[in-house]
Formats: sequence, C-alpha cells, structure tokens
Amino acid sequence: MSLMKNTLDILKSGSFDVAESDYKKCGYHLEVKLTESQVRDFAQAMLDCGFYIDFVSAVHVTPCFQVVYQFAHFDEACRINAKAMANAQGEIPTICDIYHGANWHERETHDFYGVVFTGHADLRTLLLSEEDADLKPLLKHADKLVNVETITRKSGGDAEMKPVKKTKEEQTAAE
Amino acid sequence: MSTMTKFETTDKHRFLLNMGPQHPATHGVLRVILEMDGEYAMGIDPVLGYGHRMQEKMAESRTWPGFYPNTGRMDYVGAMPFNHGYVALIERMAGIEVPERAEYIRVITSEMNRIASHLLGIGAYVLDLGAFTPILYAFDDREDILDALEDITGSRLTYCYYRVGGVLKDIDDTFIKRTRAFIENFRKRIPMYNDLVTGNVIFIKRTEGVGIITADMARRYGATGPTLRGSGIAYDIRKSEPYSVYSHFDFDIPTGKNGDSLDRYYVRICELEQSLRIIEQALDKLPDGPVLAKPKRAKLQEGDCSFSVETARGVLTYYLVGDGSEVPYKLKIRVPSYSNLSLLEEMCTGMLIADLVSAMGSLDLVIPEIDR
Amino acid sequence: MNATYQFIAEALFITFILLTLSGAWLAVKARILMHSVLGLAVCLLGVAGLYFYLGSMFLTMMQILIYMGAVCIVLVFGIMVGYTPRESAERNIMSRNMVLGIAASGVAAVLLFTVAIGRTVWSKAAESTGDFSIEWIGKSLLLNYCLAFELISVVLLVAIVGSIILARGGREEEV
Amino acid sequence: MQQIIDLIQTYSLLRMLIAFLVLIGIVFLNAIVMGYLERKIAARIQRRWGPMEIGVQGWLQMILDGVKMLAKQLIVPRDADRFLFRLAPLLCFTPVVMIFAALPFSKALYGINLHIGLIYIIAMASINVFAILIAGWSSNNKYSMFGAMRSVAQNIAYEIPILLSLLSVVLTTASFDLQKIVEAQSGWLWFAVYPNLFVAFVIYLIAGCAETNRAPFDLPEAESELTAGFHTEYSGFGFGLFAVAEYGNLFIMASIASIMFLGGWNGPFGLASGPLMGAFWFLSKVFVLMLVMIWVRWTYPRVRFDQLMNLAWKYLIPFSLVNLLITAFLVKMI
Repeated sequence: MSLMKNTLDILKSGSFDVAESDYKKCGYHLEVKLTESQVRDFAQAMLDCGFYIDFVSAVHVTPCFQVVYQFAHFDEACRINAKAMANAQGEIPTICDIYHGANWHERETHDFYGVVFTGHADLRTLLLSEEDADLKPLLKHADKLVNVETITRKSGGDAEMKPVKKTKEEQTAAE
Repeated sequence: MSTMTKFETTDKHRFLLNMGPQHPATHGVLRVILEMDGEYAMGIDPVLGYGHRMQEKMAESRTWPGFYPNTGRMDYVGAMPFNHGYVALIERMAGIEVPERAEYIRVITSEMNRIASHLLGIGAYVLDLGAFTPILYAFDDREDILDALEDITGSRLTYCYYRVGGVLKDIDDTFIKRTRAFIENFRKRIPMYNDLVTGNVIFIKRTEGVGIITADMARRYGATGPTLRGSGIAYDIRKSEPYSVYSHFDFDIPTGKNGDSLDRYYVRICELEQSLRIIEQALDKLPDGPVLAKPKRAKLQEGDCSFSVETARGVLTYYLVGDGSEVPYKLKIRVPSYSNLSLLEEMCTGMLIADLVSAMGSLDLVIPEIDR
Repeated sequence: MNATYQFIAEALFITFILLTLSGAWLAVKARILMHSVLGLAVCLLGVAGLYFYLGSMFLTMMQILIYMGAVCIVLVFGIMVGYTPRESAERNIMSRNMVLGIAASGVAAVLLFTVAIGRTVWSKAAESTGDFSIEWIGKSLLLNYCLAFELISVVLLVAIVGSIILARGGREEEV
Repeated sequence: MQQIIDLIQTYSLLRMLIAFLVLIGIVFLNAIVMGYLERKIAARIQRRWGPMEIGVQGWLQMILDGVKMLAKQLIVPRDADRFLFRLAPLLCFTPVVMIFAALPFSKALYGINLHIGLIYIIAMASINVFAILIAGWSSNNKYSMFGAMRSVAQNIAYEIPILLSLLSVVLTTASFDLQKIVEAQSGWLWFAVYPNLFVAFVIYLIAGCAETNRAPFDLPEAESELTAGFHTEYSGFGFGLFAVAEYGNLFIMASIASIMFLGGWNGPFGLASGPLMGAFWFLSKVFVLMLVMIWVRWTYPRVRFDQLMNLAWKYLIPFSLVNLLITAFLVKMI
C-alpha cells in the first residue's frame, strides 16, 4: 500500500482535501473534494503519479452540478474518486489537455447535463444527435432534484439494507 | 453524434471520406470521418451515437432491479461481466453477502463468456484483414459455449442471469460435464488457431508495428483490457482489485511487448488459455450450498459507490449515486471500448487506411457498448 | 456473294473511320477531362480497326495493348490523381490562346497544302518488300531500323524522366 | 480489306454469330460452375455445408441467383455518370468473351486460331482494367474511386511479370500461336518440368492471382477497407456481369497457365488427346488450377497495398527478368 500512502502524501502536500475511504463499502480508496480552481492541478498531480483516467461524469444536484472524476493505477490497487462542484453557471475547467481521454467523457457530460468545460476546444455533441443538443436528458426534474448533502455518504452511516414497506403510493411512483 | 465534422478542408489534395456508419470494418454503426491524403488518413474523427439508447437515463427512471436486463444489452458479445458489475455494485452498496457457490458460478459463466467474446473478437479481427475462414472456426467453438450457457441462463447473448445475492438458477451436472468436455476440446483447438492465423506471414506483416499504443497513451486515455495489456502492462481488475472469488484462483495476466496490433491479438489468444484455467479450477473447487441469498427489496443508501469489473474488453466501472430511495439517483456506466476508441485518433493519424482498419479491429470494439 | 463481303468490309471501314473521328471530336470537345481521355481511347480503337482493315493483326493488337491498355490508362490515372471527380476544364471560347491557336493552325494548313502536298510527286506505292510476319518485323526493327528503334526508346526515357521531375515538383510545392 | 473478306469466307457470318452466342453461353456456364464450386469448397474449408436447399447439394443455387440478379434493378446513383456507369459492366464482360474465342480447348475445338493468339489475349485482357477504371470513376463514390485506382496500379505492376514469364515460353517455342505452343509440349515434356520455365510458371501463378484481383491480392475490392471497391455502387445485373467477368478472367488466367506451362490439351503420360479427350485434359488442368486459387483465397488474409506493390516491383519483376535472360541464354545454347 506504499503507492496509496505516497499518493495521499502528495495530495495532502498539494493542499487537496483528501481522505481515505472504506473500499469495501464505496469501491474506491481515496476520496478527494476539489474546488473548481483545483481541478486542473489535481489532474496534473494524478498524471504525475501515473494514474490513468477511469471516467468523468456529473451529478445534477442543487446548488449546481457535482462533477465526478475517477482515477486508478495500473500497478497497484488504488482508486481515487474526486468530486468538484461546478460554479453557478455550470462551468468547470477542462482537463482534456492533461488527460486526453477526458475529452470524450467531458463531451458526453456536456451532452447529457450541459456542464460547460471551459477551455475545451471541441464541445460538439458526441452521443446525442445535433438537433438534440439542447435536450440535456439527464437533468433532474425539479421535484426529483435533491441537495448535494442528500447524496453525500454519511460518515459512520450503516450499510445495512433497509427493508421497504410496500405502500401503494410508492408502487405507483416506482412504475 | 454530430453531423458536422471538425475538419474544414481547404487543401485541395485532401478530401473527406466517410467510413461508416455502414462499413464492414467498423463492426456496427460507428462512423469515422477521415481526412484523407491519398490513401493516408491524416485526420480521424469518430462519430458515435447511432445506437445510443440513453441507458443511464433508463437506470434513473426505474427501481434498481428493473435495470437488470439493460446491463446485458450494452456489450452483447460479453454480457456476463456487465451483469456481474451491476449486481456486485448493488451488493456492495447494500452490504449483501453472496453464497460462495453463487460466486463460483458467476466466475465460471463470466469466464466462459469471456472466451466466447474473445473468439468473436479474434475472428472478426482476422476477417478485417481479409481472411474469411478463421471466424467460422471461432464461431464453431463459440457455439459450444453459447449452447452450454443457454441451458442454464435461458439466453444465448444478452444474459440476465445474475441476481443481487447470487444467480438465478443453479448449474447442473450436464452443464459441468459439458463445460469440461468443452475445455478439453478447446485446448486442442488453440494450437490450430496459432497455426492458421498467428503464424501466417501475411497476418504478421499486416499487424506487426501497426497502431502502437504506449503506456503513456494508455494512461492518458484510460485504455484497459487486452488493448492495454498488449503494451506490456499487466493490469487486470481480476488481480488488482479482486472481486467475487477471483483471488481463489491461480492465473496469469498475459502481456505483449510492443503494444502493436499483433500483441493485442496475441494477448487475446493467451487469455483464452487463462480463462480455461480459471474455469477448470472453479469447477474443481465448486462448493455446495445455496445459490441465491434470500431476496429482499432494499432501498439504496445515500452516497456514492463504484464497482469495477474486468470485461472482455477492459475495465467496466459502474458508479452509482443513491439518494435513499429505491431508484438510483445517478448511474454512470464507464465502458471500456469508449476509452479504447478515443485512442484511435492519436494512434492512427497519418496511417494507411489498410493499417487503420487493422488497428481499429485490434481494439475489438463493440459499438452498442460505446453508445450505450 | 463476294459483293456482299465487299460491302461488309467497306461498312467496317466506314465504322472504323467514324469511330476514329468521333473519338477525336469527343477528345477535343468534352467538358469533363475523363470524357476526353475516353474519346481518345475510342479514337485509338478506331485506328486499331484501320490497321485490322489493312491486314495487320499484329499492329492492331499492339495498338490496343499499348495505346488503349497502357497510354490511356496512365492518362486516366493521372486525371484521377490530379482532379476531383467532377472537375471540368474551364473554357474561354475567344481567349487569346484560342485566337493564336487558330492562327497558327491556319498558317500550318496553308503551308502544308501549298508546299508539301502541292510539290509532292505522287507515285504508286511500292510493292511490299517483306511478308510482314512478326519475325520479319522483329528482324527489321533490330537490324535495318535499329537506330530509329533505339531513338524511340530514348524518347520514352526522356518522357519518363520528365514525368518524374514533374511529379516531384508537384510534391515539393505542396510541402 | 482482303483480310476481312478472307476471314468472312473462311468462317461465314452465320457461324460467327452462332460461335459468339455459344461463347457467351460458355462464359456464363463457367461462372455458374465456378460460383457453385467456390461456395461449396469455401464451405467445406470452413466446416459448413454451403448451398443445400435448391437441387441436390444445392446445385441449382447459382442459376437461381443469376435469375434473381437479372430480375433486379440496376440502380444508378444520382450523381453518377449514367452512360459510363452502364457501359462499364459490358466493357468488362466483352473482352472476356472475345478471349474465350481464342482459347484452344483441344486440337480441333477452338473458336478462332490466330498466329498471334497470345498477343491477342493479352491485348484484350488489358481492356479489363479500362472497364474497372470507368466503373470506379463513373460511380462517383470515393470507395469506388479508391478501388479503381488501386486496381490500375496493381494491374500495371503485375502485367509486367506476367508478360515476362510468358515471354520465356515464347522464346522457347519461337511462336505466339497457342496451338503451336501446345504442340511443342506434346508427350511428356510440359514446360513446367524445365527448371527455368517452372520458375516462370510460379511467377505467372502469383502474378495471375493479383491480375485477376483474387485474394490474397484482392485489394481493389477489399471489403474491410473499401466496402466493395470499384463495384460498390453496382446492383442487379451490372454487378452480375462483373462477377461473371471475374470468373471468366479466372478461367482465362488458369487456361493460359495450362496452355503455356502444363501442356494444354496434351494428356499426361502421353495419353490419347483427341478432340474430346484433349478438351477433357485441358479443362481438368484449368479446374485444378482454379481450385488451387480458391483454396488460397479462403486461407490467407489480404496483403496491404504497399506490400503488394513491393512484391511486384522488388521481387517478381527482377526475378522474371533474370529468368527471361537465363531462358534466352539457354535457348541460344541448345
């Protein structure tokens, strides 16, 4: 686990908000919380440590989009999950010139959510067709939209299954 | 899918060539816009989305068990690991223990599916290079696997066999006998593939040194699977983040040296043997017991969770965000071919179109998986 | 019966003449370069027919093999490489070149008629001195007419070298 | 003029017409037989059955396919050069029929005997390239254009070793007359048993494979790169004629090989070769050669274009030139 410790140190010295997390429960080893301005520095640090990019995506919450980056390493088991909040206009700096693979992921995120990756040279639609460019299919409906706190893992929260009482309303809602 | 291309050609020596969406070498509805200078592809712009179904939206609009069938319909060639990733993700999120026999069955079926997928990939690749015969030999072997899997899962291609807490149905003696017979038979066939294809002078001339991927490129683009291992990096989720019961088995990660098409092809051939080894060990050690934990309807807890599995084409990551209800708040599906294909531009710029076909085929793309 | 054969032979002759002339006309008048070359091919085919009419099967075949099978194809190839499919030559009917061309050919025609044709003493063709078999042609080319034969090959060599230089010039210009 | 009159007097117009129709029939028959054989053999190589439904072992399949093709429309793309687009298949097909006229099936069974039969065949075969070019260009499709251009480059390159290797036989027999060449091999001594001519034979076979655009040299129609090359846009009988002409060219290639190197209609071991037996021997040699080419096609991957050109210019042409010189030397010496 030397690699993980190493990375942890490097990230801490770079003044990133990084914490170890329970791999058994959430599937990644390190969790990083970024501010909008830190994204590019963080990506550069990741590349310097030899991580590869797994994906870039976004979650639609209030107040704005939470953009998720995941990195992993070829040599050892070390998966890093980073989250950054986009600014109020839904903008966040691109990392596609650092990690070229992020290009398509960012285009896809732009397709689905409308997150604008500033500095991205080519934000044409990728998966959606051109006439659907304004569709933004993954944006949540107002009554489903939740605050970012709701989807944040509670520290020490139990991982047990909560039994569900089947109520009529819920069933219809699910359908 | 963007109908506009990024190329604004003014050079009169260059012209645009539409490769696809109905082109034999793109294996489905992928379109690649090429800016050609004679037979050289000087600019490459893949256009995706012809088979786009918005799987992630579907995941957000139904309760989590409702998404089972969709998982098998992304990569229709190697659907089992896609099932596996999804059920394992829910299990991880909800903390469900899976009976050991079920895990063994998952490994057996996943590996068989991987062999089937590799066979198709190898066959189709050699077909891209103009040899028609090997794909039919590969289909011959693949048929045995599909028949065996059909008996226990009920489907031949888009499986929906795994359940949260285990598998749908226990395997029987017929299946075990069949699988063992297949292993014995298939061991004898692998040298035949090597004789027919790997040793062929024309094949080597067409693949050696074509489409080289360096470790640095793989890192920047997130290339995984045989595409990565051809470059000499022994990275396999089954070893590095062992899920299910993969840690119980003894197998190697074959790697290439140069990262060219030949290496990627040969890594797949070697992985056939490794998968056979895993299946053999799993059949030997197969424990008794139930195959499905008592099913419960469960709410997904708040917070995020990710799960990565090794599919036939590379790392598949499901990333799920729950908001405490039964419906996933967000499900991101990171598919391997997506990242592998994004390499194409850097890998193939300035290549002959024949080499482009060779390099693209060696990525072993499944387009519906990319489009999701 | 013999008259019928005579008629057929003459009809063939007329056909070949027509082929030659119409091919030549097409070669000059066609707006698309490709059609010009095809016209040239038709014209050359007509010439081959005339050789056939004159009784030399060998020359006929050589005409087809060399002029249609090689020269025309190289021309077509050059056009395909150099022009986009539908590009047609621009024409300016009364350009200066046209005027000059007409003037030059007029002068040439007048000279030809007054000087060359007018002064020639016409006499009956001499009896053929050989049997015109392939052996005879081959021997005369390599013995009696050796110099002419070799000079032709020098001309071809010059043509090849010239085309190579032209092709190289085109490439460098591009870079 | 006298030549034409002589020609008509010798053969008579009606006979010429009938012969021409028969030849067209033979070309189509050849395509049907070869198409069936190719599908059946390919199927056997690939562990499957091939056509089985129509007729015993599916032998009627190709005839029905032909009927289907006849019934289908030749779709002309909107921006194609309509006249040339329709002309190209005919231009591809006609030389094949004309060449068939000059092939000596046996001592007495041939369409027309020319004293320069070999030159005639080569000249006619060169028109084939022209047809492919026109087809590729007039389709107004980039893939077709690619196919056509590749085809030209390939044919120009491979015609040279073909001519050079055939020339060594011509040097040996001092004749372009196919009948005389066959007669020179009567009895045992087929030309392929002489070492120098055997080399020429091998070179001819390789180059012939490329000249007829067969795998592993089927670059003009490489389906994984160029969809279908020069005939991408053709449908119906336009496509059918191309297919028929392809098999016709294959037959011509194999028959020239058997005439020039394998003794044509001479039977092996000095066996009888009358008009009918001769045709039998000739056809069996031709079909054996064609089966070999089918076998190769379904075994090997396709080479890349620059490799193909390298093979021609760097290996086949020098080898055949040297071989020709050696042959010339030997002919002078002996």
